[in-house]
Amino acid sequence: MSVEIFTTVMTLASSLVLLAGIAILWRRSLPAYIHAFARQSFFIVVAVLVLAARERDRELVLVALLMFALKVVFMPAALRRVQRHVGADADVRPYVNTPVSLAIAGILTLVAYAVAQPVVALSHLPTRGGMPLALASVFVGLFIVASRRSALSQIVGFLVMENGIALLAVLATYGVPLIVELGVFLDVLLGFLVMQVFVYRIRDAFETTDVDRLRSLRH
Amino acid sequence: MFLLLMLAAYAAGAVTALALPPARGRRPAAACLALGALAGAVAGARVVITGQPVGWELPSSLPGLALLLELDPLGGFFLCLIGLVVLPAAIYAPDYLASPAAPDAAGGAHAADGGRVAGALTALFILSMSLVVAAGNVFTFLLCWEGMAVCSLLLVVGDGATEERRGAGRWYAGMAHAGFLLIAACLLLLAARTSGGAFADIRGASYGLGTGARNAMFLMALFGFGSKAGLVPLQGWLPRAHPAAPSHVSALMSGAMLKLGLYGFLRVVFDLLGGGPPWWGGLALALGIISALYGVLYALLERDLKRLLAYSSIENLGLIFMGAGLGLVFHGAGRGDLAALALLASLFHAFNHAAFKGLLFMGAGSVVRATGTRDLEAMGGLIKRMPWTAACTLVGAMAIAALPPLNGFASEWLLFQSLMAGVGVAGPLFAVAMAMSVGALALTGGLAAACFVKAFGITFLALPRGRAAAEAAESPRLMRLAMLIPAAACVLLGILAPSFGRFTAAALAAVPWLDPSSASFRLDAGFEVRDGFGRIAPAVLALLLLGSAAAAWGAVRLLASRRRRVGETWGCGRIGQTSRMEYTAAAFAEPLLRVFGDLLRPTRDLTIEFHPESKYFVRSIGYRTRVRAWLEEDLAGAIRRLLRPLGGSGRLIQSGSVHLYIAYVFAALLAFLLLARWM
Amino acid sequence: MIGAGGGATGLGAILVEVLQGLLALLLAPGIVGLVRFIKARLQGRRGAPPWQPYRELAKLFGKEMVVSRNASWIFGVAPYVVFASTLAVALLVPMLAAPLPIDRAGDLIVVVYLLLLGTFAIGLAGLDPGSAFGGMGSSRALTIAALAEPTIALAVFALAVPAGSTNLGRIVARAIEDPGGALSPGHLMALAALFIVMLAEAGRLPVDNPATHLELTMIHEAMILEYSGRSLALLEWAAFLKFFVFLSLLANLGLPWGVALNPGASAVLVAAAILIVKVALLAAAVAVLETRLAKLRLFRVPELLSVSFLLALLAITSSFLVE
Amino acid sequence: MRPFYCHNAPRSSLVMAKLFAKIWRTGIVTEPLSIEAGRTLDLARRIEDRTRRLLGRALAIRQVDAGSCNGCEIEIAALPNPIYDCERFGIHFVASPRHADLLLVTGPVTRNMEVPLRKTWEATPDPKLVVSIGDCAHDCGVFRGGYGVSGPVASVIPVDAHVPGCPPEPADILAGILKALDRLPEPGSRADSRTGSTASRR
Repeated sequence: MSVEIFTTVMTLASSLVLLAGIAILWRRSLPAYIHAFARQSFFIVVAVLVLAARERDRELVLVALLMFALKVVFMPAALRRVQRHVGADADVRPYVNTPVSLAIAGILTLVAYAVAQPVVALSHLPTRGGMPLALASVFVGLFIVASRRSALSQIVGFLVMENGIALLAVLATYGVPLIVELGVFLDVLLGFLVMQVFVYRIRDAFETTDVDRLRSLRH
Repeated sequence: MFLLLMLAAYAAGAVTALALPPARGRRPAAACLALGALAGAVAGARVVITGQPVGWELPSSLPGLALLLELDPLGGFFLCLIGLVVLPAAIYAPDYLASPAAPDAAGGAHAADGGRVAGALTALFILSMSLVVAAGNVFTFLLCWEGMAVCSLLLVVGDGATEERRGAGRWYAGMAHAGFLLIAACLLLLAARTSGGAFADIRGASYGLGTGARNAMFLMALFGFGSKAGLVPLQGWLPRAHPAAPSHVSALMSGAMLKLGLYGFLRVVFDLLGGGPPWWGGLALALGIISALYGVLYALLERDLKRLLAYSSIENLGLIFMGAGLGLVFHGAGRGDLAALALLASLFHAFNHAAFKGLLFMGAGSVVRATGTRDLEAMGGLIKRMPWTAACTLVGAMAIAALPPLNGFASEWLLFQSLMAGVGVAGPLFAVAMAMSVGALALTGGLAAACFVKAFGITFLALPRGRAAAEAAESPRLMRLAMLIPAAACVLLGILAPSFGRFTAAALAAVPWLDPSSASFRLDAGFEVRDGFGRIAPAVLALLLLGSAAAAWGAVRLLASRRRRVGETWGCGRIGQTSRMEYTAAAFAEPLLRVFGDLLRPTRDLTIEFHPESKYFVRSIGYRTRVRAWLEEDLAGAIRRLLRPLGGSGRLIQSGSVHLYIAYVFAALLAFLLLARWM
Repeated sequence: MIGAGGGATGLGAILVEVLQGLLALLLAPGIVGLVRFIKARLQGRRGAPPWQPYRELAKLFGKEMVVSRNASWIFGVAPYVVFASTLAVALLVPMLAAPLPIDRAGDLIVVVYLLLLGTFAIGLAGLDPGSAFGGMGSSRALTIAALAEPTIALAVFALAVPAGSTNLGRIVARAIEDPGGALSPGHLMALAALFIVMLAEAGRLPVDNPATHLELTMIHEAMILEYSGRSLALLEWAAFLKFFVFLSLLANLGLPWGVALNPGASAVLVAAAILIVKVALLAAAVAVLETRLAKLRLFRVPELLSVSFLLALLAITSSFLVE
Repeated sequence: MRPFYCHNAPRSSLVMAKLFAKIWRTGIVTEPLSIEAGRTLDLARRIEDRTRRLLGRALAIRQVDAGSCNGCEIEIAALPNPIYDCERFGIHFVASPRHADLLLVTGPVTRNMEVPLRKTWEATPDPKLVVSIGDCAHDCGVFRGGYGVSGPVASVIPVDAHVPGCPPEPADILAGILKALDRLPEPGSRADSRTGSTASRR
C-alpha cells in the first residue's frame, strides 16, 4: 500500500468517524444514536485494521477484534437493552435545536483544527491528517453530553468522546501497546456498566431519564 | 468644461424650482437637473478614461477654508454613478410630484408652498453630492458632506406632518450627525498635519502617523462613513428615512448617497491613509457580511414596499463593504493585485446597485402613486394595470437578485471570485473564514431572490388585494421613460459587464498603491480572474439563454398543439376566486421566518373568534406576526438612555436668549484664540 | 491553460455542444423514467416502462393549454425561462468533453445562479394566477433554494480551490488527472453535500415527493398546479433536465473517467456511452435511496440542509487545514 | 423480531438489508388483468381516434368524488397499489385537473358538488374523457330522489364511459378505462405473460 493511499484511507476513516458522531446531532431517537455509535466504532475498527495491515502488527489486529466485540457488538446491544427497559420516555429533546447543534459541531471542528495544528505540524506520521478529526469527535462527544437531556444519550455522548480518544491514540502512536489498550477497554467497560446502573437508578427514582430532574436534588 | 456646466445646471435647477410657480417650474427645473446629470456623467467619465484629474479652486484668505475641487478618476467614477441616478430621478420627479395621490411626496403639490422649497432642496442635495466626490480638500469635503446631509434630512422630514416623518427625521439626524462628527474628527486630524488640508498634501503626510492614531482614524472613518452607508449597527435610520422621503428622493438617497459612504471610506482609508493592517479589512468585511445578512432577512419579512427596499439597501451596501474590506485585507497582506480585484467587485456592485435600487425605488414610487399605499398586503394584480412599471421593476428585481445575465450577477460573481482568491493569502484558518464568507454571500443571494420574488409577486401578480390596487392606473409617460433608463442600464451593464469592468478598473487607478497593470483580472470579451481561476462571458451567456429560449419557443410553435383556452384559476372547484385566497407577503416569508426564528424573535398573535353557541364553529381567525427590528430598537434605546442625562445638562445652557447665544460664540472664539496662542 | 488551447475550435466545437445538448434533452426523461421504473420494481409493481415520460411529454405537447384569466404574461413566459436556463446549464456542465467549447462562458457559479433564475421565474409564475397552492409552492421552493445556496457555494469552493478554477472543465479535468484527489475526504464530502442539495433542488425525496398528489405536502408540484398542455410539458421537461444535469455533474465529478479530454469524434462518442452508464447507475442509486426514505417534514428540511452545509464545511476544512 | 417499520426498531443497515431481502423475496405481485374484467363497461359515446392516440399510452386521471359513499373511492385507491398497478399501463393520478386527461367521477352528484364538478370539467384541457364509476354515478343508486342529490353525472357533464358496480372492483375500473381507450391487453399478450412469469418468482 503506497503512503498516499494509506494517508487518504486513514483520513477518510477519521472523517467517517467524525461524521458518525455528528450524525447523532441530526438523528432524533435513541436507537438511532446507538446505531450511529456502533457505526462510529466500526469505522475505528476499520482504521485499526488498515493500520495493522500496513504495519504487519498482530497485536493491532487483536486490538481491533477486541474493539469490535466490545464497541460494535456488546455495548450497542447493552445500550439497546437499557433503552428498551427504560422505554419510550427517554425522549431525546436536546437543549439546542438541530441546525444550531450542527453549526456548533462545525465550529468545534474548526476549533479542533486550530488546536491540533501545532501537533500536526510537528508530526511526520502519514496519519496526521486524521488527528484534528479525531479531536473534533472528542469535542462532538462532549457537546452531546452537554446538550442532551436523557442520561442514556449522555452515555452515548461519553462513548463517542471515548471513541475519539481511541482514534487519536491510534493515529498518534500507531497503536499503543496491547496491555495499555486492554486497560483502557476495561476502564471504559467499567465506566459504561456503572453508568448503566446509574441510568436504572435515576429511572427508578424519577421515572424518567431526563437528567434535568436531578436539579430537584439541590435542596 | 463639463464639470462647470454641471454645477451651473444644478444651480440653475435650484433657482428655477424656487423662482417659478411649481406647476410651471417643475419641468424646467427637472430639465436643468437632467442636463447637469449628463454633464456630470460626461465629466466623470472623461476623468476616468483619460486618467487626468481636473481641478478648480476658489481661493480664500483663510488657510484651509478654500473651496478646492479636484476630480480624480475615483471621484469621476462616483460622479458617473450619481449621474446615472440623477438623470432618471430628474425625469421622474415632475409628474410624480404633480400627482395628488402620492402620499409620500413631501413637497408635492399639496405642500404649503407647492413644493418650491423641496424642489430647490433636491437640486441642492444633488449639487452637494456631486461636490462631495469632487472635493479636493477637507474643508470642501466636510462642507458638502454636511450640505448633503442637511438637504436630505429636510427632504425626509418634509412638512413634518406625520409622526413617521418626524421619527425618521430624528433617526436620520442623529445618525447623520454622529457620523459627521466622526468623519470630521478623522479628517481634521488628518488635515492638522498639513497647511491647507488638501487631499494631495494629506496623502504624503499620513504615512508619518503613529499606529495608534492611524487605527483610531480608521475606526472613525469606518463608523463615520459606515453610518452613511447603513452598515450594521448604524443602519437604523435607513428603513425609516427611505420610506418617508418622496420616492425620487429615496432613489437618490439609496442609489447615490449611500454610495458616498463607500466613496468616503475608500478616499480616506485607501487613498489618504494608504491602507493598513489586515484587521482593518477584516473588520470591514465582518461588518459587511453582518449587514448583508441582516438587511436581506429583514427585507424578506417586510410588508412595507419602501422599507423592504431600504433593508435591501443595507444588504447591498453590506456586499459592497465586503468587497472594500477584502481589498483592505489583501492590501494588508501585500497582495495589491488581489486587492484590485476585490475593489473592482466593490465598485462594480456599487454602480449596479445605483442602477437597480434607483429603478426599484422609482417603481415603488409609481406603485405608491397609483395605489396610495406602501403596504404589500393591499397590492396585487398591478402588472395588468401598470405593465410598464411592472416590466421595469421586474428587470430591477431580477438584477438585484443577481440573476444572470443582468448586472447584479456580474458584480456578485466578482465578489465570489475575490473571496475565493483569499484562500492562499493568509493561512488556512483565514481560508476557512473566506469559505464561510462565501457561504454567507450565497445565502444572501438566495434570500435576496426569495425576497424579490415576494416583493414583485405580491405587488404585481395575482388579484388586487384592495380597491386602490384594483383601480390603479399606469404612470405618465415621463415617469415610464425615467424607469426605462436604469432598466436598460441593468441589462447593458450585465451583458457588457467586461467593458464596464475596464471602466471601473480605470477608476481604481486613483488609489496610488493599486497597480492596475498587475491586477489579477483580465477583461476582454469576458471576465477572467487570476489566470483562469474563473472565467465568464456574460454576453455569451445572454446569447445562450436567448438562443435556448428561442429554440424552445420555435420548436413548441412548430410541433406542439397551439390550442389555448382561458379559464378560471383552479381552486378545487370553489365558487369564486377572491384576493383573500391568495398567499400574502407574510405567508410567503413565513417558512424563512421560522427557520431564522431564533435570530428574528417574531411575536405571533393568534386570535380565534368562536361562534357564540358552539366552540366547534369558528367565526374568524386572525393571525398576526410581528418582527421587531430588535437590534435597531434596543441599540437606540440604550443610546437614548445613555444620552438623556447628558441632554438634560445640555438644556442648562439652552436659554432661548439670542444675546446669550452670541455671547457663547464670542466665548468660544476667545477660547480658540487663546488655545491657538498657547499651544 | 486548458480551455484556452485545449478546446476544440470551429465546427467541431459546435458539434460537441449540440450533441451534448441533444443528448441531455433526449436522455433526461428516460433517466427519470428509469428511476420510476426501478422504484416500481422495488415496490413490487410492474411499473411503467422507462420510456413512459417521453409518452407523457408527447401527450402534453399535443394537448390544449388552459390559462387562468387572472394570470399575466409572466405565467406564459416562465416555462420558457425555466427551460432555457436549465438547457443553458446543460450546455455548460461538461458531460462529454472537458473543457467544453463554451467553458469560458460560464463557471460553476454561473450554473448555480442560472438554476436560481429558473427558480425565480417559476416562483413568480406560482404566484401569478392567485391560487393559494401556487403561492405556497413558490414560498417553499424559494425557502429551500435560498437555504441550499450556502451549501452549493461551499461545495463549489471545496471543488474549485484544489482544481485551481471555478470553471467546470478544469475541475473535471483535474479529477481525471488526479484520481487520488478525487478520493480525498474533502472531495468526497463536497460531493456528498452536493448530492443532498441535488435532492433538495431537484425536488426528490426526502425533501419533496415527486409523486405526491396531496397539495399540502407539495413544493414543485404546487407551483405548476396551474399549468397545462405545452407549458406543463416544458416545465416537466426542464425538471427532468435539471435532474439529469445534476446526476451527470455528480457522476463526472465523482467518477470522472470517460470524459473526453480531447474532443475527437470517437472519444466523444465513447464519453457519451460511458456517461449514460454512469448516470443510469446514479439514477438506480437514487431509486434505491428513495425506496428506503420517507419524506421529511417541511421544517426538518432546513436541518437536512444544515447537515449538507456542515458536510461542505468539513470538506473545506479537510482540504485546506490538513497540511 | 420487530418488523422494519416498527417505530422503536433501530434503522440499522441490518434492518435495511432485511427490507431489501424482503423486497427480493416478495418479487412482483402485480396481477395480470383478468379476462372477465372490463366486460361490464358501457361506452356512452364513441371516443375519437385522435384522442385515443394521444391519451392511449399516457393517461393522467383526476378523481372527483361528486358525493359518493366512498365505497368506490376505496376501490379506486387500490388502482396504484402493487396488485393492480395502473402505472404499468401509463396511467397515473394527478393533483390538478389542469394536468389531467380523464376525470374519474364517482357518486350521485350532490347539489354542493354540481358546480365544482362542472368547474373541474372546465378546468381540464382538451382532449379529455370522463368515466363515471359505480352505479350511483349512473342512476344515483340508493340515493335517488334524495333532497341533496342533483342527479347522475351525465346530467352535469358529458360522460364518455361508465363502469357499473356497487362498488366495481379495481380490476373492472382499470379494464373499463383501458377499454374505453381501446387498449385492453388481449389475454396471453406480451404484457400479460411477462407479468405472470415475474410473479411466479414468489
